[in-house]
Amino acid sequence: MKIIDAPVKQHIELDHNIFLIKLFAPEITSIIKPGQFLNVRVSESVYPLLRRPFSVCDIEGDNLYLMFNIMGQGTKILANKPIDSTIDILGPLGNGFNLNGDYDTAVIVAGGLGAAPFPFFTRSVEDKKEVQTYIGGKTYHDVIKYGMNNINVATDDGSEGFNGNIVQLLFKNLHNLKSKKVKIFACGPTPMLRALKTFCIENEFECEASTECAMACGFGICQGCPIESTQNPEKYLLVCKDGPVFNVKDVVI
Amino acid sequence: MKIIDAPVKQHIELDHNIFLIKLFAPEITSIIKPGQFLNVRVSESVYPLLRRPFSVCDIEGDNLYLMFNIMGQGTKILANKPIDSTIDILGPLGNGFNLNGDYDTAVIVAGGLGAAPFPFFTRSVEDKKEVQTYIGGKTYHDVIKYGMNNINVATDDGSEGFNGNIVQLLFKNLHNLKSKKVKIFACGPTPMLRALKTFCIENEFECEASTECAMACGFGICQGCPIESTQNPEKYLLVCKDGPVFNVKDVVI
Amino acid sequence: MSVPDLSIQIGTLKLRNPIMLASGTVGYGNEISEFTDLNKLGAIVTKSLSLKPRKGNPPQRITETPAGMLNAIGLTNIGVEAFLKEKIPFLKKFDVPLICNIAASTMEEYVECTKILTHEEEIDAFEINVSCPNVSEGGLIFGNDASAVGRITEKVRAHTSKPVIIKLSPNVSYISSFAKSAKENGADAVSAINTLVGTSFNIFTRKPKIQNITGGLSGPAIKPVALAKVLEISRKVDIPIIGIGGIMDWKDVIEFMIVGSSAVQIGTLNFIDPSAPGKIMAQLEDYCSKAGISKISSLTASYDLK
Amino acid sequence: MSVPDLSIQIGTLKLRNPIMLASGTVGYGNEISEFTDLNKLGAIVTKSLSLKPRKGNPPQRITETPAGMLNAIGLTNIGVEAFLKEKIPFLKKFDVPLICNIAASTMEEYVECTKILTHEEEIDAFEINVSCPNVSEGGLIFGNDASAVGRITEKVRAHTSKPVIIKLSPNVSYISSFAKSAKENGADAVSAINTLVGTSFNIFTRKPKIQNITGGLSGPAIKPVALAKVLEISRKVDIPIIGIGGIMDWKDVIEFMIVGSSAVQIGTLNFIDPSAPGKIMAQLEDYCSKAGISKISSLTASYDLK
Ligand SMILES: Cc1cc2nc3c(=O)[nH]c(=O)nc-3n(C[C@H](O)[C@H](O)[C@H](O)COP(=O)(O)OP(=O)(O)OC[C@H]3O[C@@H](n4cnc5c(N)ncnc54)[C@H](O)[C@@H]3O)c2cc1C
Ligand SMILES: Cc1cc2nc3c(=O)[nH]c(=O)nc-3n(C[C@H](O)[C@H](O)[C@H](O)COP(=O)(O)OP(=O)(O)OC[C@H]3O[C@@H](n4cnc5c(N)ncnc54)[C@H](O)[C@@H]3O)c2cc1C
Ligand SMILES: Cc1cc2nc3c(=O)[nH]c(=O)nc-3n(C[C@H](O)[C@H](O)[C@H](O)COP(=O)(O)O)c2cc1C
Ligand SMILES: Cc1cc2nc3c(=O)[nH]c(=O)nc-3n(C[C@H](O)[C@H](O)[C@H](O)COP(=O)(O)O)c2cc1C
Ligand code: FES
Ligand code: FES
Repeated sequence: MKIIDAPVKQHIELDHNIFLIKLFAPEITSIIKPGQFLNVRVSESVYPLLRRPFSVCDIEGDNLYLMFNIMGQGTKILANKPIDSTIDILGPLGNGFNLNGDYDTAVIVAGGLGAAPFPFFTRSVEDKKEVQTYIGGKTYHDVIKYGMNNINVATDDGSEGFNGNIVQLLFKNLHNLKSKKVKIFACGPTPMLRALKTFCIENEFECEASTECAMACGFGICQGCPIESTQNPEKYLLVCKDGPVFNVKDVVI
Repeated sequence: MKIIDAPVKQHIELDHNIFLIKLFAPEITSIIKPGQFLNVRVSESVYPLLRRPFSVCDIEGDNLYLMFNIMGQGTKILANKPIDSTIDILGPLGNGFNLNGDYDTAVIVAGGLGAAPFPFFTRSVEDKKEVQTYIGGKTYHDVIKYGMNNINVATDDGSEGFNGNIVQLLFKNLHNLKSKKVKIFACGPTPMLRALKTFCIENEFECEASTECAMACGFGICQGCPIESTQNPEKYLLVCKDGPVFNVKDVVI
Repeated sequence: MSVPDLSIQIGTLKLRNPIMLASGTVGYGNEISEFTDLNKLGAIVTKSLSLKPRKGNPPQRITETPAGMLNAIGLTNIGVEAFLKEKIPFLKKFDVPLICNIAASTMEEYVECTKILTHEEEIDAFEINVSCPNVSEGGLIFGNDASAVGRITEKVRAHTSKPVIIKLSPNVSYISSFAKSAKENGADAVSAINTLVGTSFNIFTRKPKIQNITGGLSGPAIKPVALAKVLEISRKVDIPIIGIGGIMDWKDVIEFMIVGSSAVQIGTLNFIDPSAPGKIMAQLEDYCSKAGISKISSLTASYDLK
Repeated sequence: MSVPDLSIQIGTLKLRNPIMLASGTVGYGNEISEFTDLNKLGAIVTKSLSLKPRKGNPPQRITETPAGMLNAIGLTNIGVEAFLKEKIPFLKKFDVPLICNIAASTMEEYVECTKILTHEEEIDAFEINVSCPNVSEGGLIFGNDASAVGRITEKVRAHTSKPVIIKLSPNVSYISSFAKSAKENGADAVSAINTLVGTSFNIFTRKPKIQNITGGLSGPAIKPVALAKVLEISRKVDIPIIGIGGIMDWKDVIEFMIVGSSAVQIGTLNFIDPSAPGKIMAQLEDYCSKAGISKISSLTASYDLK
């Protein structure tokens, strides 16, 4: 965990109001793992007051990328940071995905902006492993393919790819999936993760999911980000510290 | 009184961290008088929350200039507004200087940033009238001469011009002043205005001074900016509405 | 999409919409009428009036704080007589409910003011300020004592047939007991909240930034507190509530209605954007149309606490 | 220019400087030690401890507000026994005064916790939380009743010889009467303030943003209120005060000291910049040198109200 002032190198606007911001941050790129995140201080003033958590979307040498859309004041400021100005970032935070293990095919399941961590993830999977990517959205607007390969799309309105949700598409491809040794890596809205958890348990797939929660500190001191544990109902886990990536079996989604 | 979004046209940095910002505001330039001010919303967010009052420093066609130094968050934001972005300004506010009247020499007395309204003022004095300018500061750093003519300088440390305060310099030149029909127009720190008031009363000079006060609204609805009246001790005057320019005889400075 | 009904009924007081301008933040309406069409407003509340004119506190009266401001105006006002003579003629030109806010130092003064003002037909209702934090003899002493609030309500009630609204102080442990006391003594509604007591010092001079030492905190900083106070009253006492505190946009208005407000008042925002009340009314109408809310009053206390 | 003396004495508690880390905002010190050298701090206050572990409230527990945040953690903690076993060994590594904050639902629980913890020599003082707004059976019930605060103080006092600090609720009419009650019953100091009760609703779902419905408001938004509460205590009661609420920089620390604080606690700021406490200590030292303040304790209650 470090706090650094990272210079803004570039802004990239993808389709459908998705933004990438490129930051020079060698102290972070040298140690960060896919699925970990940063807590970003978008303003030096008291407004917005709290940092904003963002997954590291990709790294490229000493630079890292964050991917976001404009939700509120914080992301608006982020999108408008002048080139060469610096942004105070705190990280790397959380545990990240466990890329090791006994599988031959990494199946990415991303819903909407849940795509954010997967460019870095895709880049990090060992060459000898296959990557299959499932991307879901309400409509084709919400389908973000940046930095990913081997893509299957599902949209709720059928405007692109499979007509239905992403877990239904996985189910449709179940035979194919069962034919490999797959491990599923997911990030997206809670209802998607909930459906995916059921699917994985029923079909005995290993699955790690990156969860979300309102956060203040991002590193375990505020207790603001509890998630119910299946192992120990007496005690919450913390999304920021024990997660954000959990084996879906370990948490109540 | 109008509220308009005025595009930023130019930033000019004068010596010693004095800034000018040029705004396109024909609705204001067409009606504003020297000594009037604007209440400027430096941020669309809640921080800083209140508008900031600034005298109109000068006008040039459809554009106006504000002069300021960086005091706090508000002026910092102002100095960094991107060209072509707009700033929400409310004005013209207050009464301004009364340039009419029976005098042949307008004597400007400005202390520090009290210089702000006088470029516009100087430009507005009828041609047949003379303008003499007295500028005071702690050191030569604080002496702002922008847009003014016929200048006498006094500094407390003698680093430029007369060694002493500006009212002492006026006193030194009393003979010269008495030889004309002068009206004094002043703006500056309260201690200066207080000394000046005494000087003017003793020597029977007409004197209008622009006063300062913490303000919220700037146009009479908050009652935040009282100044003691000499005429009616039962009731305060309002700096924003009854002033900021007062005949020094009418107010307790 | 039909035009949504924005009207609000509080006792016998009928408002065109839930947007009122808060006491002390628009004087007597003159200046703000250049920016917001008073005829479109729900109501306008006057600066607090007292029996005699009050000069108010010496400067400095205001200072900014993070997302808020402190004020200690000290109830500067022209007094009820001058109000009737000098201000009512201007206000008569508008077709907007006029609520007279009364502040007093004694029980008798409240009654006296009410008696004088109640005859003026232009005045539609009274808001009784029992909660000004900035005058030593003034309201806050009453405002911190629920039985005193009850007695004031009872006395004022006895001297007017117009709606009586009690404006409550947030600087208490349980605001709902004050609302209860107001209700039991005949109030038609309560407004909540007045400002929170706060202060700010200049660290170099070690003097308070405002001359009165403490002042009243208003603006967005206090919105969460105001919402909690409104919710507390709404859950415990069956009386119409006028929600106040830190409203900056139409979303804040909706939020105040959801937690229990029948109407709202806009205060500090008037200083920042005096045209905001007009904009907010239009945005509320627009939102209600789009969200299919046919009567805005259905939002009042529509909270879902599950 | 000689090095200024930043040390502070509160009862028998000697602090290197006035900067403490506030309860609930640094857990038990582990994580923040990566950013701020604990050995340099005035003191560290633990998350509130209760007799038994507490799971705390379900999510969502926090939300941002203008210049502030609401939290309803619900006093999540590992309980006194686990604290002694699991957390003390880490804290022993540091040479920093350790203040144990205790929260309880009953008078007996306060006493029980004190009895268990007082034997641990690593613990230098107790801060008694009688003011948590986020647990139904918890502190706030006591915190709103001055005589209950007195009784708790008396009981805790009787079971420990270590300094006892009572942490007061701001959600009351007159905080000074609570400070007085604490003093009369043997407290060595009071801390002020805990969070203000607030809420925030999602206008589309009409549900509270935090599951507990209301939460505690902290951060710069509350600073003016906190300063006024400290000033009130300082003017009315002769007891050391630890000032808390919205501190963001060294200037805020000085301001809190001027209005009456002997020391201060940094809370929400730790979430935003966990390295800030260290920076602030250096800046305080620098300021004192430059301003010729040889003993920082001379700032306490140095207000000039003229
Ligand atoms: C571990 C983690 C990783 C994240 N990674 C990314 C990422 O890579 N890219 C990205 O775009 N976003 C990511 N998010 C979400 C991101 O933090 C929020 O979108 C961001 O804080 C919004 O800030 P804002 O100031 O623009 O909006 P705000 O003004 O804070 O909020 C605007 C609206 O968005 C809602 N909102 C705010 N935060 C969240 C949230 N965490 N989840 C759902 N709704 C929220 C608010 O309730 C509000 O309605 C991540 C969140 C977490 C916890
Ligand atoms: C009628 C009027 C006309 C003005 N014209 C000009 C002008 O032309 N140019 C200019 O630079 N300034 C002018 N001022 C002062 C200007 O409004 C303040 O400098 C500005 O508000 C500072 O804003 P800030 O956010 O940068 O500083 P803040 O963060 O608000 O304040 C920084 C520091 O400056 C002090 N301060 C703030 N406002 C004032 C004030 N009004 N007087 C003295 N100290 C203050 C604060 O106490 C604080 O210590 C005028 C003020 C008035 C009332
Ligand atoms: C400058 C100022 C003056 C005020 N004067 C009065 C007053 O005279 N009477 C009154 O009842 N409330 C007065 N108030 C309180 C407001 O009516 C309102 O209750 C409070 O400001 C909270 O709302 P806001 O956050 O929208 O400003 C005043 C507030 C401000 C800021
Ligand atoms: C997330 C959070 C958790 C807190 N938990 C506790 C607690 O367990 N016990 C306690 O006495 N105070 C607790 N507090 C209150 C703080 O110690 C402090 O009194 C308050 O936040 C005001 O200070 P600040 O504005 O600097 O944050 C908590 C505050 C926050 C923000
Ligand atoms: S965000 Fe603070 S503990 Fe997780
Ligand atoms: S600044 Fe509001 S009345 Fe003058």
